[in-house]
Amino acid sequence: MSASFEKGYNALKEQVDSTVAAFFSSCVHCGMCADACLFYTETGAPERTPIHKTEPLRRVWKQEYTLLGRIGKLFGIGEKVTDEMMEQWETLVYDSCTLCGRCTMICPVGNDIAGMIRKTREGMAAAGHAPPGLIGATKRAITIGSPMGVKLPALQAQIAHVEKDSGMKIPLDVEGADYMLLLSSMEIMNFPEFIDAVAKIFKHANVSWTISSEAFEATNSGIQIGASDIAAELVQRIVDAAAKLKVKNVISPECGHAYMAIRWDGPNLIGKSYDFKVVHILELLDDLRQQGRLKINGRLKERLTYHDPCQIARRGGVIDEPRNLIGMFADNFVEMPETGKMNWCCGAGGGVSSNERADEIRLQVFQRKKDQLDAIHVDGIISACSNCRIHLEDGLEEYHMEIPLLSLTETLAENLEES
Amino acid sequence: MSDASLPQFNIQIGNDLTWNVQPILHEIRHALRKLLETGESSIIDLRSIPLAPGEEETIIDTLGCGEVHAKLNALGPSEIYETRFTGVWLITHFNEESSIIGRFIEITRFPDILKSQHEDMTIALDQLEQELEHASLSDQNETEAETNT
Amino acid sequence: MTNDLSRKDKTLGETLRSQGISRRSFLKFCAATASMMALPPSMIPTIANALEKARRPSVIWLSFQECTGCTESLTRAHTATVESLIFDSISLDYHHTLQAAAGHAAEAAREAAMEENNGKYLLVVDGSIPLDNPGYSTIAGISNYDMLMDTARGAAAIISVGTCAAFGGIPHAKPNPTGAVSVSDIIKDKPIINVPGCPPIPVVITGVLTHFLTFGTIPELDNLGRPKTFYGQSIHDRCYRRPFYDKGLFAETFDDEGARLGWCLYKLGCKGPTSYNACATTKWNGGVSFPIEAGHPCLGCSEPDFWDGGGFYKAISMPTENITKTTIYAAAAGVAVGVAVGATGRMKKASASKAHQKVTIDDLEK
Amino acid sequence: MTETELLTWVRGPGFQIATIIFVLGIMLRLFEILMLGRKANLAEAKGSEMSSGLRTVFSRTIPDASTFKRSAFTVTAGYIFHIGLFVVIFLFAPHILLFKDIIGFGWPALPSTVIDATAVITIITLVIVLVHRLRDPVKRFLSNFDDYLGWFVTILPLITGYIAFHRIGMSAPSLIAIHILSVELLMVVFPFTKLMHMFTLILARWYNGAISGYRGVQS
Repeated sequence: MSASFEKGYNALKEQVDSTVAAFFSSCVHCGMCADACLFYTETGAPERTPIHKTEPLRRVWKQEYTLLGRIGKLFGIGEKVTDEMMEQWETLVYDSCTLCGRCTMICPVGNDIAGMIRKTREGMAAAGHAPPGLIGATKRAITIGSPMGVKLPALQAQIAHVEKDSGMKIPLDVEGADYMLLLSSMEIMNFPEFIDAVAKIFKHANVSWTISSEAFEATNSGIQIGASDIAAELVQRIVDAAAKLKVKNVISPECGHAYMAIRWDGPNLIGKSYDFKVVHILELLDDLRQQGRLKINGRLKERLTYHDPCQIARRGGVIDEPRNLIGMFADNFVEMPETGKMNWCCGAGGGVSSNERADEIRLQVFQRKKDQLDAIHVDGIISACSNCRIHLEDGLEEYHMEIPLLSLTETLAENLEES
Repeated sequence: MSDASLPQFNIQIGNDLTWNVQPILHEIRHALRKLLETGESSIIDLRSIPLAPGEEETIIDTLGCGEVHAKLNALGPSEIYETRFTGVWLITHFNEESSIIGRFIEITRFPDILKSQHEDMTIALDQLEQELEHASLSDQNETEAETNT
Repeated sequence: MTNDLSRKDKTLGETLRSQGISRRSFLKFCAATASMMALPPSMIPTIANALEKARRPSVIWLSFQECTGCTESLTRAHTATVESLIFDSISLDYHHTLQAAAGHAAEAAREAAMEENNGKYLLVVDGSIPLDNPGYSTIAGISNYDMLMDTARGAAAIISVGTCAAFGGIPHAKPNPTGAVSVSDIIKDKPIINVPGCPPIPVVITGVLTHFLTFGTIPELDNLGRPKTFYGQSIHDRCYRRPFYDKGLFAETFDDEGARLGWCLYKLGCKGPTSYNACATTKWNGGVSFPIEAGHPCLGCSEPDFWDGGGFYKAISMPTENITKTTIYAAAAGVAVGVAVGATGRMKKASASKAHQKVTIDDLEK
Repeated sequence: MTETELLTWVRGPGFQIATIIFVLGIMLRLFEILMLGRKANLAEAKGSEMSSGLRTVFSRTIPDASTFKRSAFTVTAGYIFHIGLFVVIFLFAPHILLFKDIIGFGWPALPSTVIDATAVITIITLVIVLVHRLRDPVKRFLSNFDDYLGWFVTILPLITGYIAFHRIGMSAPSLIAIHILSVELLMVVFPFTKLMHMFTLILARWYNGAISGYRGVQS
């Protein structure tokens, strides 16, 4: 078996529903989504206008699901989707879109353009027009268990390291724990401090938790590439592990699309509601704050801002929680000019960071973030997504800016009262 | 049928509907200035302009009455008078049944129709001469008769 | 309307003078005539000059499928003095309602006038001509069609008086049982002046006659063959109630406050905006009033097929048929077709799901 | 065909045909969309779909400050011609009569001089909008036949209406007939072009609001 145009076309046919039909019927080509997309504003290339990226899906809708289009198709009239056309769209759909959803937020007729691009990727992936980088990551996620190739021994080594440094016990495969923590490969490989921070906070707040050795990976390449079958398999691993450990809650870590995958897409991918709850680490922390279970020791004087990861804030619904938490320890917090649900993407989400081909453009469009940061002059940027964090660091370096990047969870842990 | 049983209609007149009164008055003003400056006369046919009920009266009331008032009797009566604005004349022609057959505002030193007409004067002269001839003849006859007695 | 040859050779000026009419009276007559013909007062000297020299033309008046309303209108022309002068200055040689002669004598008069003035007489027609069956309307056993064709042949020009002669009028209204047509439908080789109206304003009829008499030419006509001097502007444009239209003040019924206050009658079906006639300025009954001034919407009687315009009391912007029903049925049909088409779309989607082959990591590349 | 016959035709059978295609087409398109349905969301909701959807239907009319700044022309011109169209179509006395005839009730009209001025502003704005569409790189790139057809059939009734109102060039019955005919063209084309956004944007905005609202974000 292999990818084929027919499979891709069929996938696009599957993706059309009443929302897609309503969206395409409503688009008046006003071009406002271009102004909301950093891939357009920073490059000025009209073909990067968000709605244009959905063209393969639009053509399928028009030719298969509208009376006029169907009649036209009978007579061979109308724009067809071809394999060549899909190939042409590959860089638009994958390299020039982070699925950040800012276009969705401003479209005057209310089109969920990001959602439509996500659906378009289903067809692209099935037709074999996904970027090689993403295909590789997806293969690793399935075969190895992590898109970055992190295996259990690597995690065990990091845990041992943390345990040795902090003297705390990291609970692995503890049955009946309240919370099961997921981690992103990046946290395991680049930011093991995160594990330390979580352990410290949970100890401080007396939270019963564990990590599963069978499903610790939170990221989901299937979501990014647009292969629901693969995404479902990755979600199922977590669902199975949660069932095995009989946990009540699963924690999505500081990663944007992981939250989207496990919290919002997961049940729909596996076609079944969960027996457990999914919370983002920030939601849980804010919950603990509300319960008075977090005691802060001292406050930070630095001028700090918060970068909203798109999938957590705009697409995920976690907007107030990080601000509540930052308010606990920061004296001098400033918002970026456009923030919360209107924040600008860092430029590397939605699989763009796994796609080496897009390295140049993701750094080019970072200009958008730079402009936002230039407007507020901060001493530190807090975020809650390790992918954002890595790319922000890359971008700052590229543009010769020196602003430290902080993880919200880690910063909070550092400022906890010693117990 | 008594008046009370009829629906009461209150057709609006006066300022609310005078969409042609002011323009006509201004037209008269311009015509009067032209008369003063170039000596050229103008005529406005009031019946060629759409007027609401009462508008014609408003115009006539505004113009008022001046010093000269003349009556003509030619194919029915005609009323010609100078308004209180010297040089602006109102000419109303009636037919023999006393209905108006034409109404004009003439801006002129003296309306043409009042002037004695050449053709009429020719006839008048003829007639006068004839009558005088006739009179002198009869005078002669009378004298002769007197002489004869 | 005597027909003595001695008068026929005189000019109008000579005729008037011989009747002892003064020059001043003549000037007054010319002023009234100019006003009647809706010509600017500056034209009075020209009219005087032309009328002075005008000779009496012979006029033949044919009445076909008509109600005599046009003749009634004409004989009630208010400017009695002027009319009598005009009629004194034409030679109405045939008009079966007005002439004293009847039967064979009348037809003989017509034939004599045609022969004597061949190529010069003026033909006036009121009423439409039935083409279905000539028997629908005949005069002295002659079908309207034959009489018209015969009389038109030697005419200098034809004046179609009334909407029936000009556009077919009420006999032409649906379903047009007699196959009625207008004069211009069957006569193509003569100048035709249409003077529509049901009836036309009397001074408009005399105005057109006077124009012909005065200038010996046909007045400037619009695309429907109507003299522009009288039919050049719509009732709406010259209506004294127009300011109410512009302000959006309308009578909604015939006895509401708006009707009492004399507001615009558009909503009551007034056809003023699409009707061209002189009613709003010339008015009727000696300039006393006209339908809108009397509180009734214009019917548009000077326009072709005004009977079939979808109802006298339906505003121009309203559809002529019941659209509510159409809308409901179309909506119901739309829902049905939409559901049907949507259902096939749904089936297509379901079969696409069925045809779905699971995408594994081996299926990401070709 | 005389001009009165033409006027009677466009007011009668012509309007019937146009109404049938217009209403049938709109219902067809709406149900064609709705029948496709969408899957129930199995994830645990964080907010209400309904209230967020309804709010977005209205709130999307007003852009946020930064979006307005970025797309100032599109938004401003869009506002002007949409409001202009609304005023001209729905607040002109003769038009209200048409609606009253169909739905049984009317509403107060604006003075025709106001309508006249609004029509002029709307026509000018639509012309500027077209020029902008032809010159702006994004709009020019995105635009297809549908966009230009939609523009054309929208401005046409405005122009013919303006000409009919002022009786320029032809007699009133012809001008009014042409105006009504141009509206009928608009009605016939409406359901099968972008113009459908007038109705589908309610669905689209609701879906948008619902998708976001379910996740606890007010879009």
